[in-house]
Amino acid sequence: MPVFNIIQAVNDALKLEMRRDERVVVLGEDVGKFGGVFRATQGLQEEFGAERVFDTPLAEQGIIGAAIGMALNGLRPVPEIQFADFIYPAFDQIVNEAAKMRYRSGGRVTCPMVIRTPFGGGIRGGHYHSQSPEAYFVHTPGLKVVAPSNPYDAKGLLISAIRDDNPVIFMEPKRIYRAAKGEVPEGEYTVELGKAEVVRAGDDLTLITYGAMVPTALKTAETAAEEDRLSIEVIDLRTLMPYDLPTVLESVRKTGRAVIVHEAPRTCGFGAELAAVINEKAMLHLEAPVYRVTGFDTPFPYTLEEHYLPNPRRIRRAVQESLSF
Amino acid sequence: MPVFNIIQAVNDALKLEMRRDERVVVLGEDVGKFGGVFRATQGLQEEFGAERVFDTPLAEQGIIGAAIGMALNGLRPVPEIQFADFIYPAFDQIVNEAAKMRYRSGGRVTCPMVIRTPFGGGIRGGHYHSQSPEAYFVHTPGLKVVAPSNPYDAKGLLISAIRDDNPVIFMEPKRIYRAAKGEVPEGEYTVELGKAEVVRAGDDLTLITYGAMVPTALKTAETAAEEDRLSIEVIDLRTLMPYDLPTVLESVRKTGRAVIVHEAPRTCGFGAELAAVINEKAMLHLEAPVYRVTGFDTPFPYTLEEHYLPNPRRIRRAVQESLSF
Amino acid sequence: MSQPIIRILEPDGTLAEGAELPDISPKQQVRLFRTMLLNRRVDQQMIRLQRQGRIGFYIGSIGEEASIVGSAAALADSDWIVPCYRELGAALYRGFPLFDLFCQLFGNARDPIKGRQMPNHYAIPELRFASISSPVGTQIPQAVGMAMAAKIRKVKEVVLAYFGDGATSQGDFHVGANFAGVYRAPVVFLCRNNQWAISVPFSQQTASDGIAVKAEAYGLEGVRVDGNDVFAMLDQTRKAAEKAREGGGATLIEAVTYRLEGHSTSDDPRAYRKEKEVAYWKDKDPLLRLERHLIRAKHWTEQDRQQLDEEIKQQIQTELKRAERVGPPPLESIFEDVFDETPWHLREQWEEMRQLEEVVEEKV
Amino acid sequence: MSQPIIRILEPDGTLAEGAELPDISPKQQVRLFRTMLLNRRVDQQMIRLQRQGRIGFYIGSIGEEASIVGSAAALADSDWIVPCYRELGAALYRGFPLFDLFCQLFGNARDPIKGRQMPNHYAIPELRFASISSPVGTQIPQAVGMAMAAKIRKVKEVVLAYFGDGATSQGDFHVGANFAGVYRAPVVFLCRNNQWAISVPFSQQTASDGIAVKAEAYGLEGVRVDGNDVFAMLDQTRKAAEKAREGGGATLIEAVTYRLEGHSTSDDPRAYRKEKEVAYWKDKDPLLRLERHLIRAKHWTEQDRQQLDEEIKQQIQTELKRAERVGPPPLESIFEDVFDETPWHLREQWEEMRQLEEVVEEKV
Ligand SMILES: Cc1ncc(C[n+]2csc(CCOP(=O)(O)OP(=O)(O)O)c2C)c(N)n1
Ligand SMILES: Cc1ncc(C[n+]2csc(CCOP(=O)(O)OP(=O)(O)O)c2C)c(N)n1
Ligand SMILES: [Mg+2]
Ligand SMILES: [Mg+2]
Repeated sequence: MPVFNIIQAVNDALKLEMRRDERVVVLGEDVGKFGGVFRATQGLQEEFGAERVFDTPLAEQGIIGAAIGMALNGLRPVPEIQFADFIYPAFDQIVNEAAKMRYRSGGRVTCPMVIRTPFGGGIRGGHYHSQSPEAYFVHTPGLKVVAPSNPYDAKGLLISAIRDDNPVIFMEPKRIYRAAKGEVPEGEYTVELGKAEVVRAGDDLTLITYGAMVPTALKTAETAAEEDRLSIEVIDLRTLMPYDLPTVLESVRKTGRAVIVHEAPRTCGFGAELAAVINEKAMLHLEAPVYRVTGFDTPFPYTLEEHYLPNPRRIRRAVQESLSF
Repeated sequence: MPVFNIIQAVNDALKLEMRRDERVVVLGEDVGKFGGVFRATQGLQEEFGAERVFDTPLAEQGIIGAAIGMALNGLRPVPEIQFADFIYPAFDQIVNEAAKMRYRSGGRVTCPMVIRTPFGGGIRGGHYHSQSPEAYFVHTPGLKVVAPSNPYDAKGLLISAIRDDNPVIFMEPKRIYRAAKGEVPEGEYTVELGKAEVVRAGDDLTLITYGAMVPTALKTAETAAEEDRLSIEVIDLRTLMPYDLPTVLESVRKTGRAVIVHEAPRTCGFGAELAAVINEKAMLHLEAPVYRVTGFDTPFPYTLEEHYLPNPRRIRRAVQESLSF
Repeated sequence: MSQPIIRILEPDGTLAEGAELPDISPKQQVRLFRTMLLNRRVDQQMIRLQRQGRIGFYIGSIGEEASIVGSAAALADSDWIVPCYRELGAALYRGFPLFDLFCQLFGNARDPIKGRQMPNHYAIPELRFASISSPVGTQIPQAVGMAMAAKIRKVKEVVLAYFGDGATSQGDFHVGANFAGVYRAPVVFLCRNNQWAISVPFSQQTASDGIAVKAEAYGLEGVRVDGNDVFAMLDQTRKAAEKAREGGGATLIEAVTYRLEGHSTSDDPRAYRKEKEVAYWKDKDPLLRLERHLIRAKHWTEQDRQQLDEEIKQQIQTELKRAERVGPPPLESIFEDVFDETPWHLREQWEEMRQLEEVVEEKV
Repeated sequence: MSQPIIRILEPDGTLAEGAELPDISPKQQVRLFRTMLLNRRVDQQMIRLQRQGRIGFYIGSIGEEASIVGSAAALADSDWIVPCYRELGAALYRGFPLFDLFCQLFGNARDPIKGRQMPNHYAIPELRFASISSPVGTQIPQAVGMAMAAKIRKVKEVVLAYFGDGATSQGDFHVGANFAGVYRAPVVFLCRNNQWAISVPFSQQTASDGIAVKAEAYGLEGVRVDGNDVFAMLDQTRKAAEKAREGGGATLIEAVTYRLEGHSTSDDPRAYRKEKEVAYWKDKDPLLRLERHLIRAKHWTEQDRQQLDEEIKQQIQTELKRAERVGPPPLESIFEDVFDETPWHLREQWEEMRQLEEVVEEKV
């Protein structure tokens, strides 16, 4: 099996789906001839032509507005927003239009599209090349939200997202775009949306995370095992909406302890929902409060980003608090 | 003391602050000669002239973008967004610009402004005249978020917001714009931002809410007292960011039970944060999980809105669940 | 500087000098009038209904019928209509059943969109009439995307996008028009410049000299048309649609017209505009103008008119009766259509509600 | 159709026919050149620094100096400059200290914005130079609002807003320009049309014939200027600024220029454009053009140039050394300036971090 990084996996998924389904088109800033500032669409214009893979003017609200129209008229657009930090000019088109199209039309009009966008920090991108806006979209009924953490899932989830009949926000963990490498089967395969994966089994505590924080959580679990003989289970959610509650509850009921890790600011982040639901549904199994290790409630800093981002040290501290509660 | 409804209280606050501080200007769609579609700015243009109270072209991103510029150049703009449902075209200006201006400039540039907008359902407004987007803003570092529930607070909080040096999202509960009447002192007074109010004392359970759900929560508490001799404490948060954690914790530690009520969809709503924090900080005092009675995770419906919105019956059921846990 | 206003019929129904009628049969001409009158009568009747509290809200197009019906009549049935919220006339021209309309206004169980949206926000995909949204301007880039899709799919569909003068101030208008120019999308932009955006007059909306001049900013053609002249609207929209269909790109049509009534039933225009202005435009009523022409041309008589009035009255009464009898949508419908399949959290929320259902039912 | 390009100096430094120099002293002319050369040298040196990994990122303006310095020189010190991210020349013209710049690029403890943003995103309120943001176009309506505020406060400030050709595609450009027209705001829009938006050529950005023609859509005046001609930029910006100051409203200036280097240090332009095109524009280098004029006019000599090169080199070295020595900002600074006062939840989060601090410190 070839070893791909996440960029290559995304690129492969796009190629395969474009070959399989001529309704799939790719648009966005610099995605055409240049192949995207992260090269995720490299080679697509050569293979599929400028009618199906094209650059757009610099206007996110135009990219998404036009993509919605394409979805309404027989295509399956896969627009790219160059950085998740730049998705907000399209926020109205996403939350008021794409998300509500099916519902507001009584189910008679659908809007199948996948908005690809790199998210998260760790690349010295400061305020505007580091954000993790997933909670905005999870809070918006009508959108699916996906966030892979490795090449295998990135390819399988993107193929599923493109075949899905709902608008999907596909958030790519840019910090590990190239760092995360792994074997990726050739040809088509899908990873089901809405299913989490237990990426490490354990009995003492459950770490719940997604995206670029998965390797960080795993590293923490490993050192905790070596240094303190702790048995930590790590769940990679993979899909944030709809998220895989059964897998989360099963694990937490087993371990009795949960720590949630994400890069986004804490207040009203996705971790808040997970903590609230776990407490609602598994309170009697909890031996400690559900803790959150997250980005701070500040804009994303530049120089000190490594202190802003959750790191093994901060996660370990939360684990300790939970265990010593 | 005169008896005002919320519209009149807001109007009074704007008048007083405009008299007191010539830097205060009001702008928005239909706010000038017409006095606003809800009449909240009625009479302002007559008194202060079209230079300080003016209609704008139909462009929320322009209204907020221009208001930010005004704040950067010596004014204290109070833009109105006609319905909170229409705030999204300005989302980028609000979350990427206004919210981050102070931080990104090392504290050297500030952006004092108050974005007034009516929010919430109950007026048969369907998808686009009923939304409660507060969680988007609470999740965005750098914004204060205020949501009064009565005329006295509306006036005092709006005056505080206008005098505050941070960008404030001031969310007005339009369902009770006219229905909520109360005595409002003449002349200036302030209600401090960040302070909740215990609007009904009780020992058995704490209802935590804000905006138009406060009267609903109170009604529930009253009937629960009459019918079941239940003693329910009701907290009106008034400010959502920064919110008044001490008041919340004190109450929950006392009652051991909490139910959160809001109109916005449940998943990643503000109730998720409250539930998460209460569990983090008061777990050992909890005799039951923190329950949430909220709008459903769907777009806001038209015909069936009274079933979508939390009502005393639904709140009572959650109270029962908590008590019988 | 501002462009001349293209006109074919004078207010008195005579041919404007140098102008000639577009290629349209007497039967077609009558169909235009019948649709416009139906549009007018439905609006008037629904405004009454709202006053009686039988529907919650209504937004009509009295005074703007020619700009809407005339442009819609220029399309092939395979072309798309992407409306704002005031284009009932275009839907009626395509045969939107009054029963469906009324059920939507009541938001009842037979409402094709399941009572989900406010009155006037229907969606008629079977007539290639897009889903109506409230946010002003959002449909514009979507219409362009639909046109881009037609081009990519190599089908010769044209997309007609309606919006108001206020909508041209939105970012969505700008990005939509710019995309249309860059991709030579087969779209026709139809701006109903009815002079007002609720209480904001056109002079406060933009400093440009009309709307049509904005076309050049996008490399598009812009034309200014008398929006109360149904033939001029038909003719110019046909030219724009054919140009688009043949790959000539988009046109921005400014229909100069006027909103004779309030913005909606929630509005009282006397608070912000002069009766004189309204009276001036009443004289330019598009229905009068067309009917004068039809009578002069002997395609139409007083009698035909009385018959038609009666017919429409009956039709409205009958369909209204049927629609008003229908009950509300089932509670479970709240949880449908958020996604193609209902995920666990919505099924759970429905369960919560179902348990209260019987109690709740009586409240409906 | 497209507008003529206004030029005063030909590429060879001679006066364009029929043109005359703006009113500007020899001393001033030399100041323009000194600023442009400083801008060029800083850019070149910082690009090297980035390649050496001493700074994380850099975005320069090589080839566009005349459009930036010439326009900035047209303002009074009391006027506002609202930049995009490529207008270092405007800041240097106003006396932005290299030490502050370098500290910002390092994001160190002496960085005036506390290491909060990426390189090139400084804020210099004391020089009336606005805070720089990454999102393209957001500064445009803000600049208009600043100009509206000046008008409301009855101070005669003018606001100069910079942006690129790509930014004109954003909704923010549209709403900003439209507001400027409606309120006759004292703002000057300066679009550096450098032909590229990263890899997207101007021909794909819009179908309009240049940028200046977009002005009419907003009732504004639009002019097209040779952006590599510092005198033409100075002259046209002066005219626009004075017009704005006197209540004549806004002007959209299109500076026709070219981005000679990559978009930023993250970009490799060879992937999307031809060397021939770059070479064509290298011949039009704005610094050569101005220097040829200065020498011909006897305001400047080869010697002066050697001296200046040496001077700048020293200055950059000295300030760079000083700046590079400074350590990172204190951890606590992460939690400052979110609000005027730090609320409980941020104090709590700082506490969390403080407890780990000493461990963390070594990692810095
Ligand atoms: C984004 C947004 N902002 C505000 C509103 C409230 N609103 C509804 S219609 C309208 C005026 C629209 O004017 P115009 O575009 O000229 O269309 P017209 O109603 O005159 O046909 C406004 C401000 C809205 N629906 N959407
Ligand atoms: C809203 C937004 N979208 C995308 C980007 C990524 N980006 C940064 S600069 C740039 C191109 C800008 O081109 P132009 O406006 O012509 O300015 P130039 O860089 O050529 O001076 C893009 C796409 C961004 N910063 N902001
Ligand atoms: Mg209008
Ligand atoms: Mg450019």
